[in-house]
Formats: sequence, structure tokens, C-alpha cells
Amino acid sequence: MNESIMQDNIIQLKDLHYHYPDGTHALKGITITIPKGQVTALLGGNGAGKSTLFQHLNGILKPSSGEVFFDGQPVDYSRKGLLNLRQAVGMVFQDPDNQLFSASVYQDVSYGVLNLQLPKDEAQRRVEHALERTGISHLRNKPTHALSFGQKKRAAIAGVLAMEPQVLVLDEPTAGLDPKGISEIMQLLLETQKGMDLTILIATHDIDIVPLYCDRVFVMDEGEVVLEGTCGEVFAKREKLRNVNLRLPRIGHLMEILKFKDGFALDEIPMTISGARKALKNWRDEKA
Amino acid sequence: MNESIMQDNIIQLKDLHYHYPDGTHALKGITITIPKGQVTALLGGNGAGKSTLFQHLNGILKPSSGEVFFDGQPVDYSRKGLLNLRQAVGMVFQDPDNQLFSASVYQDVSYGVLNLQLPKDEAQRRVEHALERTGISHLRNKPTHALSFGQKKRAAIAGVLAMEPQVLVLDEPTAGLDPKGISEIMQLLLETQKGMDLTILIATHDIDIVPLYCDRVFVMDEGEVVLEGTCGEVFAKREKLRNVNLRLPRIGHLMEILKFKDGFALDEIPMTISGARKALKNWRDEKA
Amino acid sequence: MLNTDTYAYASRLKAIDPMQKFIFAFLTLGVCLWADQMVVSIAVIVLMSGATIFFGGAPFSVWLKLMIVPMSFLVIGIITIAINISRDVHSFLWAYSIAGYWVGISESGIREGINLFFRVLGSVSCLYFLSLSTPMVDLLSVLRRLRLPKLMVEMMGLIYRFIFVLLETAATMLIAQNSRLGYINLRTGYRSMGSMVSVLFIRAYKRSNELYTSLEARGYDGEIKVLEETYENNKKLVFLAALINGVLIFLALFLK
Amino acid sequence: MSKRIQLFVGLVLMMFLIPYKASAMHIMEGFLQPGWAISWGALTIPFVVLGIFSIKKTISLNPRLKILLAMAGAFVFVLSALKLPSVTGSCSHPTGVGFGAILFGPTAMAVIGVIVLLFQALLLAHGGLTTLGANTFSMAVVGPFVAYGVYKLVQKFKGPQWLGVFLAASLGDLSTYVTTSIQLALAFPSEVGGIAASLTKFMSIFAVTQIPLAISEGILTVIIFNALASY
Repeated sequence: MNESIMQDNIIQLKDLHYHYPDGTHALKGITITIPKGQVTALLGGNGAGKSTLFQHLNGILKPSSGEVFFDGQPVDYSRKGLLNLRQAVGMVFQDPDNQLFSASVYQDVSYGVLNLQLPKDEAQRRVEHALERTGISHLRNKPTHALSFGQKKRAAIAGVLAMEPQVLVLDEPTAGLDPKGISEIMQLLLETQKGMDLTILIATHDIDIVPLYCDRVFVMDEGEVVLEGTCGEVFAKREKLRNVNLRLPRIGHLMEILKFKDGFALDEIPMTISGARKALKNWRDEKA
Repeated sequence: MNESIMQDNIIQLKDLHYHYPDGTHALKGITITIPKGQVTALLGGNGAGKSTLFQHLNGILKPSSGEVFFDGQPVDYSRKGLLNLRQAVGMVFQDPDNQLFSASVYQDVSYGVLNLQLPKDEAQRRVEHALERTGISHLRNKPTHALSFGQKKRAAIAGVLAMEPQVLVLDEPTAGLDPKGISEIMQLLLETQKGMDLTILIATHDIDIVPLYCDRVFVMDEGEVVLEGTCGEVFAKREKLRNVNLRLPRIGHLMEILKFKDGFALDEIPMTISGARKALKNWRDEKA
Repeated sequence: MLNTDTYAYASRLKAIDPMQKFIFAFLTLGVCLWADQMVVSIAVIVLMSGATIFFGGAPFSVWLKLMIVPMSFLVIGIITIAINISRDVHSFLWAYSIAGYWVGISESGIREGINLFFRVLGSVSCLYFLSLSTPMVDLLSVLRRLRLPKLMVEMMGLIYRFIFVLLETAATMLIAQNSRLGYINLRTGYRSMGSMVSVLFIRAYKRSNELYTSLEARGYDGEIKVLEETYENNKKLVFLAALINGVLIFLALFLK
Repeated sequence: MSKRIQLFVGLVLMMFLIPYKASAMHIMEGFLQPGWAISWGALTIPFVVLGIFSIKKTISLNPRLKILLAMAGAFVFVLSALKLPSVTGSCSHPTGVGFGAILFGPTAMAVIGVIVLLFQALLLAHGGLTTLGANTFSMAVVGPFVAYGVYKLVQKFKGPQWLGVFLAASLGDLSTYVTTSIQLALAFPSEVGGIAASLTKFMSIFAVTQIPLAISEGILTVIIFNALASY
């Protein structure tokens, strides 16, 4: 492996297969590389294998065959190796009630940090910082069960951020949130990514957020990666997306129809509102 | 109350207030009428009071003050009255796992029907019909926990449809589904509404589906109804929507920007893809 | 369902070191039990409910509701103790004879009943002082400081959190069943409750697995370690608590 | 004479029909004298310690079980907060004693039980701190051991599973309240007739009235186990 790849990619999966104990072949030869310092989306319908894949990234599951590389090194499944990996790759699960085990927000956020065997004041500093970053400092003395769903999501994220990971992996971060909640949590993630120099990986089937917040996309279906590339590259493969229970972002869908059915001579098919504005203005100006 | 109102509206709420036992004032004077035979959406952010409102519609909750009318009659909270109301107003909950209890799909779908004390062959007919309508006849002998999420949603709907209600009330029917699942379930609901002459009420914060599938919209915020009308009427109040943690459908947002910022002289602001096509084509044709 | 914890979080006494509150409540409870005298009991009721309502700011209505909770046990218990059966009518103040036996109440029975009544209310007001001023999380830290086995305190913390998760699920499932007329008669009621409880159990099982996975993802090593918030330790309050109980003890000794 | 009998019957009936809750059947705070409170506490501690050691051993073999046991504890709490459907409309709660004992064994139940009882005392004002020992002894030691023993006995004699579950749950429930009656009788012996007379009184109030509820809990537990088996 050469130097340049080691710098650019933080996680690499090579021909990863996974069979569940009941025999289900959940992952069928996944080979992907996750670029450092970007926001990558893992798109796929229900049951495509996104969650199974995620659990390989911090060693919760061990591949049946194939390899996982972190920062250029194959994952070490010893006790110590796993602890290091789990510090470096933080996981936020879909249902915060499955992640928050303590009735106190403060105690819950401190749990992961304390597993790192840091001096107490450093641990405290990290907890404070995570609470602040996720905007829940004022909830520290509230009982977990009194939090709203969105606040629980933030608490779950804080508990992982406090460990100061290099990679943040989130399973359906927008599920169950209302539109304002979605944009707030995505904004929070983007800011955190910049502020803490993180790599972020998001599994989702909320397609409309992908072109807005993500740099790269992998599309999964039935345990395989069927598409990958930048948002533009992936969303250009419209037919393939539809075959795997997905669709274009709504804006993209409109632009596609305008271009191919209604004869608007657009150069490309933009996926976001700002992209669509530009394309339509260009088209108007060219016509004028 | 005159004859015409009784025919048009199936549910009426008059100045409904509800306080939870812990004192939370969850509903603050709700006055709405639900028209018969239509699909009505109840839009609102998390915690706006949608679920609390729903639980008044079939008598699970009793208002602290105010009145609920079904089919022109005030709701009778006696045992028998509630039995009739709950048969007439079917509720589908957000998480199907909270609604499926039995070992097999068939048993689960028949659960509510059996509680109606019907003759056995009539009960069987209804169960068969509900299984067919929701497209899960082939899953009848499967255990409910072996179903996919989308199948579970269907089974939950079938169990309510089998009771042959007049009104179907659904809490976040699209939550957790992938794009294909969403359009399938909404299609199923529209067909059912026509086929069984139902009134459908949907609580959701998935704004993009509202202009596609719903006839009327109520917008709730902090226990109050802040907007109501047809989709066109409600989505014209853009500022108000944003104030209550919601937004326009993405297409609507694009069209709004095109009209007000980019100087596209559109007549109105369409909310759906087909509406946007028409508007943009009109605009092009007028210009040409 | 009553849940005192909500009010404990809102209490003005919340910030006080829970150990101090715990010792104060337990000491007073002990004195009230030991003294077993109406006057002392009433003093304790006034003191503790005063502290809970005036200093803590707990709503009076909640406190009253809590006081009513044990009433049925108390009344039944006291009646059972006070009523006696005997062949001898002379021991009773008031009695009926049935088939050669006398069923009735004696003077000492009444005295014991009244004493018990106030002793129980006194003790209960100590318990409520604690539960309305100290959230469970704080009480767990007291137990930790008292050197209870780690495993025990850990389990308590987990159980406490899970109670709310499961209660929410159970409540939703009960509503769903009621919506489909699941409790329309006794037979369907039992069937519904049975299936609800079994589904709840399976959900609890699955949840425990998922929670374990997420604990592992944050580096679980067999023990759940968390940081504790610090509390204000007020020497004056320690003195006050000692003084109050000293006075109560003297009062009891004087009356004895 | 007949009038007096009528009055007596009326009095007894009134006691039977007062709609008190099963959860209010924990001995409340302050009801036991310090001597009894301490004695029952001391008697209970070894069982809880034994339980902790047995849980520690299980966990060292499979760490997942810690979370599962905690979930089970929360489950028992929630179960005891449910209202059993009943004919009269008065509400009663299952104890979960038999269910827990069959699934997790009586030693683990001692630990789960003491925690649940402590939470009930602090959060719901059912039971108390000074009576925690006595309540734990009846509900988390005697009840589960009886339930478990009965279940194993029925198994040994190759009785059907439903019978084992039914008897375990009902007798577990019932033995809990028999123990409570004994505890109360010991603490409050009658002036005339002493402990025996007092026991008769408490049994008729706290144990006999519990019989229909014990049967209800037995039936419910059988339904739950059948549903679990079909999963």
C-alpha cells in the first residue's frame, strides 16, 4: 500500500463477506474505501445491509471473510486493538433508546470517555466539550427519559464525540426527526466535522439530504455495493437507483423530467435547490 | 346541526382541551372538522400534539374540556359507545411492532375482528379481504417478527381494515420506510380509501408526501391548529410554516425561490413535480 | 402512575449533597420509629412535610396524593390489629358476641392503633422527603458511596433507565390493543394482556442485545464507569439535622 | 343474635370488598417496629448476597447477561405496574414473582426483587425503606423459592408445562402474602390469643383475599408462557 492512499483513505474494506449465525449471507463481497475528512453517505433501502456493514467498521462484527483496514492497518481483533478501534471509530445507533443506558445525561456522555483510562480532569474536559458542541449543556441534569427524541439523539452523539473519534458513523441520523430537527442535526454534524476534523459516514434512505450534506455516496442493495462516486455521478445513474428501491432527490426528479420530457435544454441534472436555480437561470440566460 | 354538515363531516372537534395527568396542557382549544371521504393530513413537528389529538378520535383519551363529534353525534364514552366508536375509527400506530402481538399474521389480522363478536364466517371473510387488500395474503402463516418493516406496516393496516372502519387514522405511516416503501404504502392507502369508501387521516412530518396524496391539511403547533385548508392554501403561508418547525415541500421551495428571487414570472407556486412542470412550461410558452 | 422523580428534579433541595439528605431522612425515620409516640410522630410529619413543601417546593397536591397512597393498607392493617376476638367480654370497650365469642375493640387496641397511624405517617413523610428532593440518580451515588456492591448499583442504574423505556412501549401497546377492542371482556382482556406482556418481554430481550452492542461500541470492558457530578456540601445543614434529631430524641425520652 | 351475625358478616364483607391494590400489600414504611425491621433485613441479606455472587458468576461466563438481567428487572417492575383485567373493576397487579423465578431462577430474583421493591418504595410510595427487608423476604425470597420449587416438582413428576407454570405463579403469589401475614402477626400479636389469633386475622385479610388474584396471576402467566413458546 503506498503512502498517498494511506493519507487519503481512513477506512478500507476488501472483499468483505458476512454470514449471520442463522446463515443469512448479509454482505457479499464489499470493497470500498472511505476518504478521510469527508462526509460519505451509504444509501440503501430497508434491509440492504447498511447496519451490518457499519458494525464491521468498529469491530462489533468480525467478517466471515475479507479484510477491514483502518488508517492503512488491518484491524486487530485483540482486546486492546478493539479498544483502540472503538475509540477511533464512534458509532451512533438509530434508536437513541438503545444507546443511552443511564438516566443521567451527564453520566451517559462520560461513559465512553472513562473506558479510555484518561486522567479525571481530561475526561471531564472532554465531556464538557461534547455537551457544548451538541448543544445540550443545559440538559446535563435532566433525566434521560424526560428528553425529546431530538435531544436524545444529541445526547447519543455527545457520548460518542466525547471519545474524540477520528471517524463518526451514524445509522439513520435523521430518522424520526421533523424537518427542523433534520436540518439542525445535519448542521451539527457538518460543523463537528469541520471543528473536530472528522470523517463522517452516514447510513440513510433519506435521499433528499444526501446531495445537500454529503461529498460521496455508496449505494447498497442486497449486501452489495452497486453504485459509488460523488453525488453527481451516482444520481446520474437514475435507472439503477430505481432498481434498488431508491429514487432521485425530488429536485433531481423534476429536473430530469424537464430535461428529457419537456425539452428544457439543461446542461446537467442538478440535485439540489441551489443547483436547480443555477441550471434554470443559465438556461433562461442562454435562451434570452 | 343541519343535515348538510352531518353528511359532509365525519369528525368534528369543538374547543378541545387536554391536560395530561402530570399537568402538561397538550391540546389548547382544537376546533376542526374532518370531511368525509377525503385524505386529510395533520402536519406538525415532533411534540406538536398530533398523537394526543389522534387518541381523542377513538376515545382512548377523553377531553379535559370541549367535545368530539362522530358522524354528527357527540361521542358516547360508555362501554358500548366506545365499542362502536373504536370499530368505526381504526388506528394505525407509527411503529408496527407496537401493534402486532400474535404468533402469525393471520391471527394478528383477526384479533380486532374477533373482538367484534361477529359470526365466524363473516369474521373470516373480513380477514381474507383485509389480507388481500393489503397484499399480504401470501404471508398469512408467517410469524409477524419474521416480516420486513414494510410488511409489518401492511399487517398492522390489515388488522385495522379487517374491522371495516369508516375512518382510518394513521400516525406517521411513512416513518422508517425507504422511498419505494413510502410510495407503495401511500398508493395502498389511496386505493383503499376509494375501494372501501374510507375517510383517511394522516399525522406526519413528511411534508413532501402531503401535496402528492392529501386533499386537506391541518397544521399543528404546540397543541394548537395554526393553519388549515387545501394544500395550496396552506403551503401559500410559507412564513407561518417555517415558524412551526416545518418547511415547504422541496419542489415548492425551489419554485418560491425562482419566483421571488430569480424573477421567474410564475403564476403560482406549485408544490408537486407535475405542478412545477406545468408552471415552468407555461412560463416558457408565455415568454416564447 | 405516580412518579416522584419528576418532582425531585424540580426540587429546590436538589443541589444539596444527596448523602446529607439521605442521612437526615434516615436518621429522622429511625428516631420516629424508635420513639413510637404520637407527639414525636406528629412533630416529624410537620418537620418533614414542611421541608418537602416549603423548602423543596414540592406541590402540596402531589404530597397529599402520596399521603393517600398507603391509606388503604394503613386502615385495613390498623382495623385488623385493633379488632380482637375473645371469650371474655370485659377486655373490650365495645363488642359483639357471635357463637359464644366476643368480637370487639379494646382501649389498648385503640391506643395502639392511633399510635401506629401517626408513626406510619411520620415515617412515610421521611420517605417522601427523600423521594421528592433527591432524584434516583443521586440516590444511586449515595449507595455507591456507602460501598454497596458495584454490580448491585450498576444493575440499579440500568434497571432504572430501562423501566422508562419499557413503560413507554407497554403504554403504546396497551393503547393499540384498546383501539382494537382488546379489553372488551374478561376473556379477551386476559388474552390481550398475556400477548402484550410476552411481546414486551421479547422486545426487552432484543433491546438488551442492542444496548449491549452499543455499550461495546463505546469500549465496554465489563464494568460501567461514569463520572459523577459534584454536590454542595453544607456543614450548617449537617449541624441542623443533628440538632433536630437531638431535640426529637429528648422529646421522646421526656415523654417516656 | 341474628342481627349481630348480619353485622359481623357485613363487616367482614366490607373488608373483603375494599378496592385496595395488590401493590399496596407491601408492608408500608413505618409499620414494623425497629426490631422487626432490622431482623427481617438481616435475614434477607444472605439471600441477596448469594444472588449477587450467582449473578457475578453468570456474567463472567456471558457478559451480555448483565444487560439482560437489568432489562428483566425493569420488566418485572413494569409487570407489577400493570392492571390485571378483573370482573369487579377493582384493580389488582401481578407480582411477576413466578414468571421471574421460572425464567431467571430464585437466587437472581432476590437481587432483582430487592431493587424493584426499592424503586417501588421511592418512586411509587409502595412499601418502604425500613420495611424493605421484610418485603424482600416475602416477595423476592419466599415467593420465588416456592414458585421455583413447585415448578421443578411438577417437572419432576412429568406434569404438563402449563400446570407447572400455573401452580408456580399462583403459589408464588400466594406464599408471598402468607409470608406477609406471618410477618405482620409476629409484629402485632393479639392481646388475646397472641400470634396465632393475630395470624388468623391477617391471613383472612391479606392471604385469603389474595386467592382469586393468585389464580388470575397463574392464568396470565400461563398465557404469557404459551405466547413466548409460540415465538
